[in-house]
Amino acid sequence: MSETRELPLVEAIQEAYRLEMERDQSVIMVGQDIAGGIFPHTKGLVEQFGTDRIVDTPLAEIGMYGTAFGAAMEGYRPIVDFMFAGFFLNAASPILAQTAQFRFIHGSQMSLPMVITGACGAGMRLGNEHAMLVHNMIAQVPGIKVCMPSTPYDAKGLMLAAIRDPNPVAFIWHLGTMMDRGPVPEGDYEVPLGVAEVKREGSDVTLVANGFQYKNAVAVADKLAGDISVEIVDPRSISPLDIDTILRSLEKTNRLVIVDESWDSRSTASQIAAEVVDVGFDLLDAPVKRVCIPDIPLPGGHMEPYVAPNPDAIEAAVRDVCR
Amino acid sequence: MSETRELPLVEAIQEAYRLEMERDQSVIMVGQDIAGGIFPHTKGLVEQFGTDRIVDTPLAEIGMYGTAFGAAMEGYRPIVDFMFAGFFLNAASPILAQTAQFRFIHGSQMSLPMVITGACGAGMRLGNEHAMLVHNMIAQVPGIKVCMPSTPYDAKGLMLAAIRDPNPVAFIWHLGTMMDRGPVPEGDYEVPLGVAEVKREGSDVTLVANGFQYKNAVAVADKLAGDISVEIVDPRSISPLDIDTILRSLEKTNRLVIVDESWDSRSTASQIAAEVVDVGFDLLDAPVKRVCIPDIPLPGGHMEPYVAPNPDAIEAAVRDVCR
Amino acid sequence: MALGKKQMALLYHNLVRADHFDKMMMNRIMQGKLLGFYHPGDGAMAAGVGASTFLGENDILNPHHRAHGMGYHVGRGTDIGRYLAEHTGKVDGCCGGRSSFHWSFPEQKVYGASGFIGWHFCPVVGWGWASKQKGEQMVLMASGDGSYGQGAAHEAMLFAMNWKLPIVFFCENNGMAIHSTAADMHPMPDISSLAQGYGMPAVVVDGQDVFAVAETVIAARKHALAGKGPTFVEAKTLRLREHDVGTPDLARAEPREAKYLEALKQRDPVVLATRRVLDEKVLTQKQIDQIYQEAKEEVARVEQFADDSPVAQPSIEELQAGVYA
Amino acid sequence: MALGKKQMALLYHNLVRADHFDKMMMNRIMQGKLLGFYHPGDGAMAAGVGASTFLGENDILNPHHRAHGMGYHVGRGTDIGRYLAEHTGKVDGCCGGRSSFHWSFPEQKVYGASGFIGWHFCPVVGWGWASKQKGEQMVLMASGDGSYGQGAAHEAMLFAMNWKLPIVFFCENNGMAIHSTAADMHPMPDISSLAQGYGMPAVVVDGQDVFAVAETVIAARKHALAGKGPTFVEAKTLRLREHDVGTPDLARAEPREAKYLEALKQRDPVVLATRRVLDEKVLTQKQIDQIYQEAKEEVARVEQFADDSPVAQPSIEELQAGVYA
Ligand SMILES: Cc1ncc(C[n+]2csc(CCOP(=O)(O)OP(=O)(O)O)c2C)c(N)n1
Ligand SMILES: Cc1ncc(C[n+]2csc(CCOP(=O)(O)OP(=O)(O)O)c2C)c(N)n1
Ligand SMILES: [Mg+2]
Ligand SMILES: [Mg+2]
Repeated sequence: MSETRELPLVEAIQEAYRLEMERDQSVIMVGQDIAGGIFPHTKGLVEQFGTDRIVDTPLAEIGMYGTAFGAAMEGYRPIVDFMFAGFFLNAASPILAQTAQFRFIHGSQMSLPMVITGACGAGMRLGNEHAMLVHNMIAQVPGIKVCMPSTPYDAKGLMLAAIRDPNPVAFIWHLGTMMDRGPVPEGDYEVPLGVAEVKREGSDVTLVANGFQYKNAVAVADKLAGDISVEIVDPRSISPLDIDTILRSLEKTNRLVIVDESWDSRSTASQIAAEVVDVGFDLLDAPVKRVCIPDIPLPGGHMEPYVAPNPDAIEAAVRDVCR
Repeated sequence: MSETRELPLVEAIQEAYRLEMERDQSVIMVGQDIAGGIFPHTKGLVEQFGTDRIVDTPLAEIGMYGTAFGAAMEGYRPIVDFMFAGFFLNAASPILAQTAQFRFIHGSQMSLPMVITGACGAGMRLGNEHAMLVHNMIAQVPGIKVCMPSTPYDAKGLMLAAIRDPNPVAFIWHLGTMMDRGPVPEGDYEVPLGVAEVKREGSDVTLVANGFQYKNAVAVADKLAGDISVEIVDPRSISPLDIDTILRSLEKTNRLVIVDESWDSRSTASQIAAEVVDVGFDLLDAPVKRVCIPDIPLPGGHMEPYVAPNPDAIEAAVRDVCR
Repeated sequence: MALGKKQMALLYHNLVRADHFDKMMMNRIMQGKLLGFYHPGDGAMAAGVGASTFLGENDILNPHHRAHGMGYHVGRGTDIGRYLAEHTGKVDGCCGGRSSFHWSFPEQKVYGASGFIGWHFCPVVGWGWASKQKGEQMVLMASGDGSYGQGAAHEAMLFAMNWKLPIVFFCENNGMAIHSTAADMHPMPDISSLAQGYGMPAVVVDGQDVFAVAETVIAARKHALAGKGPTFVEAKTLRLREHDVGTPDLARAEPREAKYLEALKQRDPVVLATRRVLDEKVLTQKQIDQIYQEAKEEVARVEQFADDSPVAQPSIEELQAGVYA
Repeated sequence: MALGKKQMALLYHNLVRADHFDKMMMNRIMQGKLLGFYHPGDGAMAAGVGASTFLGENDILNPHHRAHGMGYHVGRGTDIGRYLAEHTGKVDGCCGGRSSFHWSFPEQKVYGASGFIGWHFCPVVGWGWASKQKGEQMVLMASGDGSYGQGAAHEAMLFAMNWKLPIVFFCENNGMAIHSTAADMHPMPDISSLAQGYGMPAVVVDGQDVFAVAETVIAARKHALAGKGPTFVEAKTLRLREHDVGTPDLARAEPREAKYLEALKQRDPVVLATRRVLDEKVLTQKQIDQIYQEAKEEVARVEQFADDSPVAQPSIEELQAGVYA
């Protein structure tokens, strides 16, 4: 790890690709129109690595995913890019049924080192299918790790960790963070999977948030500073989930609000709340609040700003538990 | 509603099909090998209703589902049977992305009256894919209702309600309940969707359980009777979830254990716990315990009895919160 | 069967209208007056018009996403004002302003849209099944060449041929899918070769010729209504511009050649159709001028309607009430 | 290219062994000495043996689910004792007793199984892609006629032909899928007609003739290794018994006709092969008797191994440790 510059998150992801593809010849990328590039994370890669390693496929998510899935069994380390993460649903069966169980059900003989990636998130007014937050759909199933970066630093470090992990890892990134700039060291470093980070210390309430919502959490913490002292925990990975870091924070604050840009129902927010009311029951001085997308398909039009979690909703929840 | 006899659950389901197909010519069934019958719920239907209404399809879940999905737009009320419920994953995209959002995203003009059904559950030693519990995968997504019966009575009544509901309803049934016998009235009746039932009154602890696990809950309640008084709430529907009935029970017991034959992660058990620790925080005198499948692919072999929720695990959790 | 002059005039009229609507949409997205994205149909508006203008009222129509279905909307007569209102997030939008870009005209059997390419290969089976049961209706399902990569396309074609469903698989083959070229996506020169696997009749037609497309679809529709099953109609067309406005116009990772694009422009379907209606004396120049004038006015009315409609921002409670019937 | 006598003898030997293993599995499921289900291969064991016996060590092999792949396991030489131990939930099972019925011999490039029919159409693309990159290896992917209903089959064939991947799509067409007949599932007499849609070479071979199957696959493999791309090999076979032991043997909702089944029995591949090896003096009756004797002993050894292995009931913690590498 050497120099640190400011980079947009999407370039931090690309830097991880380049670093690891240079270092490890078995790393390949598979996707649709990744050579030309849909989002800038793949721009220019084909010039450096050629079409044997930057593999464009026909418009067919099962075949596309299969290129990666089968190659992983043959010793490659594929990164498979679904463009918009919601399109993973076209390959839900091989991902959620086959990939997730593959190692375990076959006696833990094989490992499948793969990264499954795609962009999503409210804010571009494209409607439910393009915005669709899929992290919790994948995290429901054991056998695939899931992470979502909040900062360019984490994006590069998590991506490096994801590519090197011997397991399938879903790396989901939020379109609303794509152009966020932040410090990114030039060299090699990993942000470990399965480890949350206290991104801001505080004493009155623990606020859990990641991805685009991390920015909203910071805005709310800034606004409330002086009044309410907010500790922000970024889970970074949501599966496996680092509940211990959250519990440690709760020991200090005894109050918990979880922001999860996802339908509320069976979300990471609900999972955290459930685990806390089991193993952390005595730590709680107030109800645990979840700030999520209400259980409606995410509308496009002009409705995202108030349907998706937003600073007002987060502030209200924080004030509520700190009454 | 007239005579009540004892019927196995699978015949209660079939009775609902027959009743409603006789009453409403727009009801059709679509599936693979349903004319010959894989499970007895479809046996003999083709003789009565013919191949225009009992529609066998090639081995292709998207086309099969599409037969129902498209027909629903054209005024039919299809029941689409996935045989083993996990096979729904082959049509996850049209179900979870398209069907779930269809009404809402198109301005609530249309309704899609469909029943999506399939069998699942631990106990047959077929391994992860055949046993796969999919109710929480579907319930994560708003726009499709989800129910799972525990008794033959509920099976018939919920199925009748599901067929008549103007929305897509997933009716998931557990193979371990298939041959359970119980009283089933002969005539027409509905068990309303979205309404839980207190199936056994008690005062010390609320035990939530459905499907096959309802039987385990009863066994534990029986065993503990005299020592601990267990109130059993059967959610019947898990989406929409009737949290009010659970909260009302908690007002009495102040203790909660939730059994959900599903991976723990982002389960209905977690969702109930999360909702309770938000809106029912003051009702809780003890940690909320979840009894689920640990987050491992469900193994076949000889491992189901101790990996899936079982009376010992339930009893331990109940005793734990009642200490 | 050759088209009559009235039919040709109607096709021409619809083509000019569709072309105007496409240009309106392009202008608006560039001016920031449209939500989401726009996939221009410029130079390729004939196929949709030809395919949809002579469908029956009961036929189910699934427009292609390119040009956001403008050719098909015009052919079917759906309310483009309400579609534009939708595309601008207004209360008069055909989806209540919730969708950004979907159409939904169920009373006219245009059942909705999706951002998942190839989504329609699933319900088309049921549309076809129901149509066969009811009789006297069929399905025109349009999509692009890229969409035939999807496995669901296979299931749809298999079921359609197995059950002899009244479906026309209408493919606008423009030889591109975003940056992918025909050669990247399909091993055979014609995408309709796929039909051979099922013994399904296939026809290749010049998609730049609105009249030829209409004739082909009329014949395929007749075949379908006669109980003879599906037809694959491949309309060879082109893509003049980038995939969607603002995305670079690449073939794989290289910009598409200016010379090549220039050649494509020579096949403009409006120019071709104008020549033909004048040559065959279907319309006079004066009538054509009139058609252009009316199209311009229609576009202005449609824009006015959408722009006058208030922004749709219903409450969360109102939205929740819309999830279940 | 005609097979040599040694090759024919090996095929015959493998066929007899595979047939014995199939009968052993059938007996065991009826005796309650097998977990889950068993899909008998009785009368249809030649195709798998013929397809797999002459593959190279580096070739990737995906066995068909019928007969739980016994013909392929024998051809590849995977450890059937460990597979039976798996099928009985024992610690020596090839999946640690976790799967009930999956195989997994990754060191022999038999990468695992699934209860989802057609699951392999997804990874086969990557198996083929990797094989092409590496050279000198190919993929033999077996499955049934029913599995070709899956959309994923289309994506696999499309990618394979587009990229000229070294894959043999080997289809055991027994004309049935549970209770569905060929006519219910496919509009054409040959399932390999599907290959035409991609311009993929297709061969139909008598699946009851172990020698013919082997010759066909050897040729298709050579074609693949020469960089010429995939081949669809359709082995016409039959299903003598019910889909899986215990399920009624129906065609749609009617029992299959006894007379029809009786006729099928005349095509028993072991009988056919025996006649041929005797006629062509590949083996003597004495050698054949010897092969039968050895097969019986091998089955006994395999059963002994599996039965001696302890039941696998690892703790939850041990299982949890097996989810992630
Ligand atoms: C399931 C899915 N995969 C990928 C995309 C991204 N995408 C949008 S349009 C498109 C190309 C479509 O090509 P084609 O069907 O030929 O239509 P055209 O745009 O050329 O008219 C792609 C790949 C998508 N929207 N949905
Ligand atoms: C995705 C999926 N759908 C349905 C089934 C149920 N099923 C098991 S075997 C089978 C028939 C398979 O037919 P085919 O591929 O022809 O092989 P065969 O059994 O005839 O050898 C079916 C429908 C399944 N296991 N997986
Ligand atoms: Mg195209
Ligand atoms: Mg078969």
